[in-house]
This record gives sequence, C-alpha cells and structure tokens, in this order.
Amino acid sequence: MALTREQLAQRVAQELEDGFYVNLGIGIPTLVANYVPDSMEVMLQSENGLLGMGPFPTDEEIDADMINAGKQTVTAIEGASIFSSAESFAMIRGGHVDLTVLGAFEVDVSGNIASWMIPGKLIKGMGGAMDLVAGADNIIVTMTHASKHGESKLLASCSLPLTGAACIKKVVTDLAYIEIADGKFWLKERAPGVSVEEIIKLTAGELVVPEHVPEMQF
Amino acid sequence: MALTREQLAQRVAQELEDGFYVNLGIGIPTLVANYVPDSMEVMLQSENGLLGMGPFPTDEEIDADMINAGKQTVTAIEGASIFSSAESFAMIRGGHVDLTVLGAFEVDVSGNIASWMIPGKLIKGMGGAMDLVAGADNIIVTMTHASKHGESKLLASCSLPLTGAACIKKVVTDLAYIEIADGKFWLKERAPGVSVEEIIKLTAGELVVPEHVPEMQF
Amino acid sequence: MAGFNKVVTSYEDAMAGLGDNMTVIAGGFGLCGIPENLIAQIKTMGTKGLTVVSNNCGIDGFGLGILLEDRQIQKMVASYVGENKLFEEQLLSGELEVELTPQGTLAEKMRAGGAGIPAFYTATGFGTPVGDGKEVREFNGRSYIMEESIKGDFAIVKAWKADRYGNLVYRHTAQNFNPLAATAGKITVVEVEEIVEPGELEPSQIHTPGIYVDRVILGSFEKRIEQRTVRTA
Amino acid sequence: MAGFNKVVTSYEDAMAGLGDNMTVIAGGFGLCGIPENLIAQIKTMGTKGLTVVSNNCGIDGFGLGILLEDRQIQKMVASYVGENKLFEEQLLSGELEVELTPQGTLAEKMRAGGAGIPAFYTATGFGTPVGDGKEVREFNGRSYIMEESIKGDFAIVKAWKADRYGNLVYRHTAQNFNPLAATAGKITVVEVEEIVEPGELEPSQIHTPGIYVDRVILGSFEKRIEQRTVRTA
Repeated sequence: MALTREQLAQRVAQELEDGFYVNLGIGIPTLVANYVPDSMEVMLQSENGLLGMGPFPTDEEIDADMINAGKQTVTAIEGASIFSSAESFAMIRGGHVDLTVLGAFEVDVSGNIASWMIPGKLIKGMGGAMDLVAGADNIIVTMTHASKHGESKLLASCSLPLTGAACIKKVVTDLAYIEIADGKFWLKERAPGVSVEEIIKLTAGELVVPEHVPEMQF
Repeated sequence: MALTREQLAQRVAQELEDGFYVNLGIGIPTLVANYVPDSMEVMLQSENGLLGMGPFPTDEEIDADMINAGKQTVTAIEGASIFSSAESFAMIRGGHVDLTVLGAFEVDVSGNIASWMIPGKLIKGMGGAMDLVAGADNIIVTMTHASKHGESKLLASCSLPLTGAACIKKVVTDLAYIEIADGKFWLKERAPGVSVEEIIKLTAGELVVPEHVPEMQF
Repeated sequence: MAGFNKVVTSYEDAMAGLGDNMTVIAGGFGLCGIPENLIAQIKTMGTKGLTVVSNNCGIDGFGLGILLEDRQIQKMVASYVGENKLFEEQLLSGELEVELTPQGTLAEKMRAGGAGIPAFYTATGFGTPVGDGKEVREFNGRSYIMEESIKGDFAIVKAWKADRYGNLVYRHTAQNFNPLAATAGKITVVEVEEIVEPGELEPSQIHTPGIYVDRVILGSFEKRIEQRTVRTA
Repeated sequence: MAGFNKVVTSYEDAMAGLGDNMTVIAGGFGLCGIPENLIAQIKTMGTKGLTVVSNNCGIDGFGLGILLEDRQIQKMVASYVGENKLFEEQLLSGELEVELTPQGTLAEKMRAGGAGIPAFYTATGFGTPVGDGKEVREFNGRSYIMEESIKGDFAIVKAWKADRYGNLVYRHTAQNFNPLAATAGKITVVEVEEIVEPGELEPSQIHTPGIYVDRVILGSFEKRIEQRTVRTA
C-alpha cells in the first residue's frame, strides 16, 4: 500500500538526528515535526527568520507578529532566536542547516529538482526553495512517486524548469525510499506491501534495484 | 602663521552640519569633536562598531569593553547604537556616513590619497582607512601642507602607494583650505597671516589661485 | 537642535517626495511586519509607474495588494506572489511586470544595496531560469551566479519601537525584511507602534541604527493574520 | 537529550581537533573582545603553521601576540598589526607572512564565508596595492574589485552571555568581529563570561543564533586595556 501523508512524514522523520537544525517545507514536510522522537532534540528553522519554531499557538497565545514561512501563526520554543531574512538565508546558503525537507514536482537521476513552476500555469514564485536546495548538503525530497495520471515524477531528466541543479540525494515517495548517485536512482526501501515491480513501473529514470529491497520500518 | 593642530580641527569643524553622522580619524581629526558648535547635534561613528561616541570616561566609568577605533576607552551618548564590524562598514561602504575626516601623507590633483604605507618603513596596515575613503562622498583630509623638510604634500601625482583613488575633494592644511576638481587644486582660503606666495611655493600640484583669497575665519 | 529629530507627524510628510516611476523597497513577509499605513498613503497619493521590491505583494484589499487596484505598480520584484487575484489578472494582461527573485537572494540584494556592495555571487538559482543570462563563475569547483544589489528611491519599513534618532527594534518575526529594506532606501521611512525616549533602547540591542533612517512616524496597525492556525490548549 | 548542550568544561575540549597548518579566525578588535583563554590554549597546545585571520595580532605578551613567541603563526590576515615588536621582527626576517586586508573588507569576507557567498565586489582598495591582481569590474560607472570570502577550520570567539544552545550576546563594543568570526568557522568555539538558563535570552535580541556555534566554555577574563583614556569628572 502506498504511504499516507502521515506515513511519509514518519519515514522522513527517521532521517533526523539529535541536535539537527532542520528546515521543513510547506505541506507534507511540515508534518515531520509531529514525529520527532522523544529521545531527540531538533530545532526547526523557518526561513522568515525564526530558529526554534514551536507548535501552533493556543487562541490566547496567537500573535500576528509571530508567524512561520507558511505564514501560519506559530510559537517559539525555549532556546529560539529570531533574526532578519538576510541572517536567515545566511544560515541556509552558508550550509548551517543540517537537513532540509521539501516537496517537488519532479526529480531526476542527476539530482535535479523541479518544484516551483509549471509553464502555462500561473507562476507564484520560488519563495525560499532555490536558496534551500542550493544551500543544504542534506536534502530529502518527499512527494508522491507518480502523478494522479500515473506519470512518474522520478525522471531521466526533469521536464519542468529547475529549482536547483544536481542537489538532491534522497527521495522519500509514497512507494519507496530512493537515493540518487552516479546519475542513477538507487532503490533502498519499499513501502510496506508495495512490490518492486510497481516501483520499477512508476520510475521513469534509470533505477538500480538490489536483489533484496527491504520494507520500510515504522 | 601656520595653523596649530587645534586651529586645524576648528577649521574642519566649520564643515559640520546639524544632523551629520561623522567619522573622525586618529590624530588631528579626533580633535574636531571638541569644536562641534553648541547649536548643532552631530553623531560620531567609530568603525569598530559604535555610532554615537561620547567623551572619554571618568575613572569610574572606564570599561574595557567600551573602546573606539583608536582603541581608547570611550563612552556612548544617548541615542547611540553598537553593532558588528560588518554592520559598521556596511554604513561606511554604503555611503551613509555624511562626513569623514582623516589625515594623509600626500594628496594629488586627481583626488588620490596616500596615507597608510611608506615603502621601506614598517607597514602597519590600512585599518579602516581604505573603506572610509571608498565609501564616503564627503571627505576632508587634514594635514600639514608640507613635510618637516619643506616638501609639498599636495602633488601632481602621489608618490606613495594609494589609500584610495579619485576620492578626495577637500583638504584643510595648516596653510590653506583647498578644493580638488577637474584635475587641479583650487585655493579657497588661506590661514590668517599666510601669504598666497607661500602657499604657491609649497604646493607642487597645479594650483588655481583666484584674484582674492580670503583668510579663514575662526 | 533639530539635528536628529526624525519624527514626523503626518503620513503626507512621511511620504513627501515620492514620485511617479520611482522604486520603493518594502519590508514585511506576507502580511507580517508590513508598513500598512505607509502603503495606504501611497494609495492616497496615487503615485503611478512604481517598481516595488518586496518579498510578497500583499493580498487582495490589504498591504501592497491595494496598490494594484489603481494600477500604481508597474513592476514587482518579489519571491512569492501567490495570494492575489488582481495580481494574477494584471500579470496575465501584461499590465504588470514581475521579476521573481529567490527569497535569500532578494534579502541579500537589499543588504548589499545598503552596504555599498554592487554585486555578489550565490549558488542559488544556478542551472535554473533565475540564472539565465547571468554571469556564471566557479569558486572551489562549484558554480555560482552573479547577482546585483538593489537600491530604492524610498524604503518603507515597519518597526516596533523607535527613538527620535531613528534607532529601531522589531518585534518577533515582524523583523524579516524590514532591517534590510531600511538600509537600501535613499529615503527610508519607518512607521512604528511606539516612540520611546532617547536612551530607552539599549545601544547593543538596536536592530537598525538610526543612520539608515530618515523619517519616523507613529502609526496604529491592523496587523491582519494570513493563516490563523491554533492548537487546542 | 544531549542535542543542544554545547557547553564544554575544559579548554582542552574546547579546542580539541585543532591541528597544524589550520586556519583560525579570531574575533576581537585590538585587545577588546578577544578570546584570550582560547588563544592561551592554542599556545599551550603548541600548534604550528597556523593561518590566523583577525583584525589585529594582539600585543607583545597578550592576545594573539603570544602565539608569535613560539612561531605558531605562519600567516596573518589582518587590517592593522602595528602594536607588536615580535610581529615586526618575524615579518622582517621572513618567518611570518602577512596579508593586509582593509578592515571593512575583512569583516565582509568573514560574513560572506559564513553566508555561502564565495565573493563580492567592493570599491575599497580599487587603485591601491590591495587591488593588485584582483578582478576589476564596473557597475554604474564606478570601478570595484572582487574579494573572495574567508572560512576557517576553527573560529574562536568571545561573547558576554551564552545559553546551552550556543545563542550569544556580546557586551558593548566587544562585539566587533566576533559575530562574523562565529559564522565562518567549520568549528566555532566561544568563551563567555556567563552561561545563562535557556529562555533567559530574548529570542529577538540574540546577536549570534546558536546554529553557528559548536562549543561554549565559561571563562574568566583579564580584559586588558590598550589605550586607557579618561577625562576628569
């Protein structure tokens, strides 16, 4: 069975390490925050200028001056710091964030990512995504393996305008955990109950399949 | 009579305007702070990261963490701000300082300035001087008109390594107030009791002398 | 001693000198920390042909969005403009030009503009449409593109507290682009929630030193929330 | 949860990993805000062949000056090195290499190093020996030189207060180069006068967010004054 959004977030959360500074994109990546193991301390960076993002506020705590990069009202945890957008992207561009999780339309075997623009559709803008993929060494893309129409999002070469070139090494889809290296996709894990054949069928770019593909553990 | 150091500072102080942010170099420029008219409010910038430098501290006020760019203990006035060296030079480089006053070894008719290095002598470094002359639109150089050996410091072309190119427009020496434009020195004022002939004799670069050269007023 | 009294008392005075076809840099992220009354004043003035540099363009009927109603903005430089129907219409009809700029690059362009740095290199956008036509250069085996700085005829800024010297502090994440915008305007105008006595702001805790600020005005703010999200207590 | 407890309790631990021929970026201006005990620890360790990046090189017998005594510094990148006899001797004898860098350019090189900006343009130094051999480019009719960023294997920093997350505040003008150095070290070590409880530092008043900081140690400081100047009360 394909992973649910919650399961996707859970699988991504397994890549967290104690003491990590993490930037979570909008959508599924945001859910990762719900699965930080209790044994671990991580700090969430929100690129509008907050390091140490906490949970949503209660009705009483709500404050228009306290938002995250998704423009949602949030709180700050103990140990948080707040700064300008230039400082925020100095952190990001300078490679100080340990892990970045974001969604995508397409990823290819060269580690290219397309996530911000579909020609012919209205262009809303890249926000901070281009800086995030350029600045981070450790990026996880999380998305569905294929479109609603069954078209693979894991390609030999991205068809959409790129967000970043040669920067993606890890992809968690609803079907598989895949790494990118040497111009190929490497199948590392499959979602529980999903067959290797199905993953092969829905992966357009070259996929290296080992003899044994373990199921994801939750 | 050639101006004293105090008179030099006094003449430079006449260039101040109400509301000016001013950076004063080490030496004679520092003395300018003593001649700010009572009717005027100016704010002194010290490039180690202080805007709103106040007088020296009393013995009781002295604090090792509170110094100026000359490494002297100082105080801060009401309305002061303190910041990093990057922020300090953002102000300077970005042209936000209204007036910069500094000393020099040589100035030439092209507005070049040499103030930091004498080949063959030990090189101590340029400190912030190169940033100050590159960043400011309004710079006053204050120095003696000639060396102890009677050699002019106002040259057709600087002989020493430059601090900045084509950046100086105003020079206050112990003999004269001179402006630089169109590749020439323009004699604007003479020190009280100093003859135009003496100034001509001690100015090596091309000097434009008007029919009437007023004396400086104090 | 008028020297450092930067406080003005009317929005007319605050925005005096703004003319058609000027460039305005605005602080704020979404609707958080936007100079909402200064924007409203620009609407009142009816200034046309503006180039506006801001991370976002407000929403329909609030923030920079209101400047679209009378077509006052000719060009928008922003990282994300997704929340605005009028924006979409004017973009599709060709009345409005947009230059999409990655958020970090936009922030750095403002900072560089204020700091006398005409251009810098960044890996952001290399190999993407953002890099098209820009100089590419390698440093230590990696490719970077050259980005030029931005300066405005005006910068409009929202801060929390100011003193008469123009020293500013921002509140929480309403800081965002505001301190960068503040450095990059030929004329920088700031509206604040509170004007404090000189000396009340601790010198080493000032976010924007007054040297960058030309005018300060006391405002009252709606502070509209874009995405109200709560948890149950 | 060891996650964000960056406090170490010995200077050996604080500087663990420093090796010969590494680059060390040090905060401080003159003797103000220098990481005096971390410097002393480098002397104790006897590490050789160091490239040290700092605005100044201390004085004879204090600050970075003590690293000259056993010839631990091979190259100094600084804006002003005028207060040191030993420095002069080693420079003249050719034992020590010096790269003089304008103060503002030095500050910006550190910031750029930490901020992922490999190079930037500045007018500072154009037409002077500092510009020799550097690329010149015109923007809006003015000439600028390209300057590359600086990164260190270690950054050593002096702050006033820290919490266990490595969030820092600096005291008065002891801030200077410290927040810039802090961003530019692969390993950033900070010594402080006080370690406060988490939450004590107001988030928007933190000068250096903890993300830049790897180790924090509580020190005691001599804080020598270079130019003691007083007025009569």
